[in-house]
Amino acid sequence: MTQQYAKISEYTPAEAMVVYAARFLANFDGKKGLIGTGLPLVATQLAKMIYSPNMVIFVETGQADANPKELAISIMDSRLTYGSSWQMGDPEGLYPLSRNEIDFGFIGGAQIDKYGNVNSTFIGGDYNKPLKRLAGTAGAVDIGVFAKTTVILMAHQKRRVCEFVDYLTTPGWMVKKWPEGTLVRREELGMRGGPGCFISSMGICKFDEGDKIMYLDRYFPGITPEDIKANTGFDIDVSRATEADPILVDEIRILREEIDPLNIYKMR
Amino acid sequence: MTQQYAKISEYTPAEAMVVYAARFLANFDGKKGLIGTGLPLVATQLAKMIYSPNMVIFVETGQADANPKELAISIMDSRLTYGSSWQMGDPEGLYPLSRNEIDFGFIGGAQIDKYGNVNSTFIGGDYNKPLKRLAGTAGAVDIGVFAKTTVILMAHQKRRVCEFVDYLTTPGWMVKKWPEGTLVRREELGMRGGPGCFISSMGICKFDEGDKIMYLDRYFPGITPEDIKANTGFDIDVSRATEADPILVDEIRILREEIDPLNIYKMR
Amino acid sequence: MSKVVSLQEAIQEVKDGDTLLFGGIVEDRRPVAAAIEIVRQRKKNLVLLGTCSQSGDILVGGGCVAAYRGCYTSNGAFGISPNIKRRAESGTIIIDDIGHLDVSIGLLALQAGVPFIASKTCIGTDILNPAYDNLSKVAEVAGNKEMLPNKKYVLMEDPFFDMGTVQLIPAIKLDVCICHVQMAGEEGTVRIDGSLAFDHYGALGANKVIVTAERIVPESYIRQEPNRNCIPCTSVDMVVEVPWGAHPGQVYNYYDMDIPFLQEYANSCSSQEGFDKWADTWIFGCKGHEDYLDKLGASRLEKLRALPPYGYVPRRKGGVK
Amino acid sequence: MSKVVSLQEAIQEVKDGDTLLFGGIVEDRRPVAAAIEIVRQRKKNLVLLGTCSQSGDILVGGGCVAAYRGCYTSNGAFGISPNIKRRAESGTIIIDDIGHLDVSIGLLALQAGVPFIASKTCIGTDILNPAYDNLSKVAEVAGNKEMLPNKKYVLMEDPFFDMGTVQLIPAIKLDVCICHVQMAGEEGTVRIDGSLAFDHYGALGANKVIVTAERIVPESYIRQEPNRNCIPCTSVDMVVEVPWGAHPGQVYNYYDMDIPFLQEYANSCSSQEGFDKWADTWIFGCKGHEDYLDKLGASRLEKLRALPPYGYVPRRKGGVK
Repeated sequence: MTQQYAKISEYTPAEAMVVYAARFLANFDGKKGLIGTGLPLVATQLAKMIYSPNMVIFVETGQADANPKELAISIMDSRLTYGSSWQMGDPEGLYPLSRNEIDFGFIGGAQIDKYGNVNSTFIGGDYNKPLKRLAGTAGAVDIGVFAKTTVILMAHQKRRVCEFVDYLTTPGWMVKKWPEGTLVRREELGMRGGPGCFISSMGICKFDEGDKIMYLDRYFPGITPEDIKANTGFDIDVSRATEADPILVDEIRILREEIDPLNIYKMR
Repeated sequence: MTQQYAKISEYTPAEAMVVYAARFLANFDGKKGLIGTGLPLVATQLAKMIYSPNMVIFVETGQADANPKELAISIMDSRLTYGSSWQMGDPEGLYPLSRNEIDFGFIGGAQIDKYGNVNSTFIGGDYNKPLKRLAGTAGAVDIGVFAKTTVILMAHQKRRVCEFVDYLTTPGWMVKKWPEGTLVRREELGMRGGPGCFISSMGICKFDEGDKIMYLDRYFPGITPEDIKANTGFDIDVSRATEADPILVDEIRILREEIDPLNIYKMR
Repeated sequence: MSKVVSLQEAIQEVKDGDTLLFGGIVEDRRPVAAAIEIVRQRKKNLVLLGTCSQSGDILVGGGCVAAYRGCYTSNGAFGISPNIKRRAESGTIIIDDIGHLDVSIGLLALQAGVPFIASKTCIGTDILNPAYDNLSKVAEVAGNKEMLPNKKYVLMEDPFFDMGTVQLIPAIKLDVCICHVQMAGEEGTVRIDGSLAFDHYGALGANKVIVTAERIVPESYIRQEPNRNCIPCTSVDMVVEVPWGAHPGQVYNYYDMDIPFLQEYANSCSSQEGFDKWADTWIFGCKGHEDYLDKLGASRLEKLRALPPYGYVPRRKGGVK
Repeated sequence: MSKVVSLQEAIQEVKDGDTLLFGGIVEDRRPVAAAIEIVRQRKKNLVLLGTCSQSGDILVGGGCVAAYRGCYTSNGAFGISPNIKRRAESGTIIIDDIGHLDVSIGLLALQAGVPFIASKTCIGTDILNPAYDNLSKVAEVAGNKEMLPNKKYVLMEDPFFDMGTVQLIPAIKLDVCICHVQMAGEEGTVRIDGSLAFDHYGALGANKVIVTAERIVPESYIRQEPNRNCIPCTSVDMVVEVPWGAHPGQVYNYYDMDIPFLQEYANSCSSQEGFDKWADTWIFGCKGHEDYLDKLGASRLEKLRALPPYGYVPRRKGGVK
């Protein structure tokens, strides 16, 4: 790869999000990740190719150390089987989480709140008659409970990055203690892990060590902290933010030509 | 097979026990049985050959519908794998029991009491310093708990067929309710099944419909009910007993020539 | 003993109100032909377990499903499953969301013959929210009430390893499990390639198991390697040969997805009229599965055939474009 | 990344006081060569889990085992495992009996990462007798106390299906799992033929996993059929090539039992002196496994080689007589 930077007009926000996510995964080279469906599959495929070749990929439909030669279309795509060490089913794909073996989980979602709780179940209206019904938990609840850290990928929009999720699918730092539903810190329920990083279409957010509230860590080239404030549903702290290193021409080229040549994931 | 009878001197008590057991298994043609280690394997092999060809054999090391071409030496013998429908491990071999799929379990043991409880753990002395340490539960406890009926095979000796077992490994009709250890009928603990038949080296015992106490149903040719009373550790009811049909020359021939030509099970 | 029957005969054994699990997941190894036959036979009030993606969504569109308990209502890259989405948003289907490990552990309990298993699976989340607990509504519509537990979950302190509060997860019981697989012996022994999804749990514990297979082979052949088999014949009640039985989804080593068909389904079914029109063409407009295949056409199917050793159609070697 | 090491190196990772599960069962696919190396390295105070048959009994005879928790102390047709029998009858080993489903379910909990599972497994039996509960004694000798649960079991009423009193069975945790298998890739992917025993559960949950294999093959080769593999490389720490590593037991598709050797072991080991003499010949009298094989002799081993397609030596075609 050459170090030539791409112009902002040469890629889409979705592509930026995926490229920065792939870069972030360099932190997990040699580590074990459980990868959720959607854009996380794309970013992982890109990362494995250029930034973290020794990342060990688990998928919730039961592949261990998956090495897909080409991008999977979904979470049970045949492409995930060929070249893997072991192919069982969904339960065996998830047990590495409950056995506390998974270093990082990587998920998408429809809504994230300032505590890093993620919603992929429904938005608006009532549970029994939602405005917008979503995919449901899939492995997102399990990743959020058991992975040592969780990376979240989602478009940055005001209604998506909010004060508190409409439905708490994936537990973040402040969760609900039942039967009352009292908000408590996750440690209080004996849960380890927690969200480490939220990579959006505008920047990278992390969570304060103390109060566990989301803050802006990096904003992407062409985006200002003010843009992000305007597109966030709560008063996000942007005081610690710096600009992210620009995207490389080669990153976009590989993403378009090698990873998703058919634009299956509609990133462009 | 011809209907020619064998003389009593032409077979051993162990062979008689196995032949009568094989005949009894004719009741389970087309049914699902979980077969324990030792002589039950031998009787099952004989039964499958002549009396119940459609018996479906499960083994606790994970074979479904096993069709061994020759007698297995133990419960995980390679001979059980070849020709079976499915080969997994011990857990999968036992789950058909806990799923309540098994029509009959077939076990040996070292001691049986008048309620059909079986001991295969230790005899005499103390649990922590027994006179005689045995094999432990293997699947015998699981068969006794979950099979719809249990068939037990054991040499008939006074110390083996007793008032109450030294250690209750396989639950019969009167079992222990914990934490106190009170003797209760098995139904009281929500357990189905129970011992159906005890085939010994001298005769066949069943359990009274009412009080669930063992009584003599058949005595083998050459054995009298009095012999059996003398070799039983409690006052067994022999009033309902009749003599069993004699053993056939062909049964012994097949057992010796086809089933265990090398006398691995030391039946002769 | 041969268990081979026709698809029509097999599906006649599915009763109104049954709790039902389909094998496979998303658009992989889904028993789509079986789902289409269920709609064709106009079954009612089914309780769908596990996930609602390709095959399940057809049932929902066809009006066969009264309730759904599971963890995933999406057709993957092709969007939220359109029929259940529409029914959910109009409040005309009962949904009881549980987690993916919940489904796994519930079916594990079924397979192992145990009543419940403890885990921290959904601690802290709205899965445990009593306000969203629709289990009793699901039980109301189920034909066989014994299939559903008395409670959705119970919280207790772990007495063994000081793990704090854990959730007791009850077994997921099934009247019927329908799996589509690569190969079955005529007595019912099943061999699966690729992800087993939940098939190897569900089929072992369901009261009735229907297997549709790309190929039915002599039982003696499939028994040459018992270690390679995934469901024992002793757990299977009926076997049906249904080539391309998961179309438009994929079947590892046999064929890849029919992407235009999946996209057309996603686009058509955002309205009930759209689904009904789709159904007129692909369900009621076909006498049976052979008709469906002829309508698709042999040349279209040939392009989907998987390439060894990959088990799918590599993008750079023709096929889906 | 290659995980291939020597047998000596691998066994050095077993620590005194470890809780240990051997793969295989009775005399089939037991890691006997590994057990012999453990005795040779004079490990102490091990806690043996699961069963104590061929490989476990050698450890007991060699003085390596302080406690045993499991369901089977027999060498099958060759009689009660002689060393543990003698130690039990002299009160010099701690035994905590549990059931076969208890072991299965305890290891299932380990594999699934859950703390406990409910079942009626041992209801009514002396397995639940508090007077025979030796769990705390086992925990006393274990090096890593966290491997053992606080209690042997808990009784409670089933809240979900009205099954009455059920027994909560805690996970069986393992410091080490040692499996002997037919084939492993150099990165640790394992393929097993014949019964998986508990290997596929134990190896997935143990803190340290050592695999001895008849053959180590290129990882790329064993990955050509992921559905045929039984333990993923991600769960394996060390791989050792040990041909005939389960002798005198059998390995499906590789070799059958060495019956005279098994009978000789059974006869020799009724006394400690007898075991010590046996150990002088077969453990301390050999520098390592290759020496052991040479002492057995190639022609003896050749007679044990399994015949395709059966996977064993049929009695009527030569071999064991």
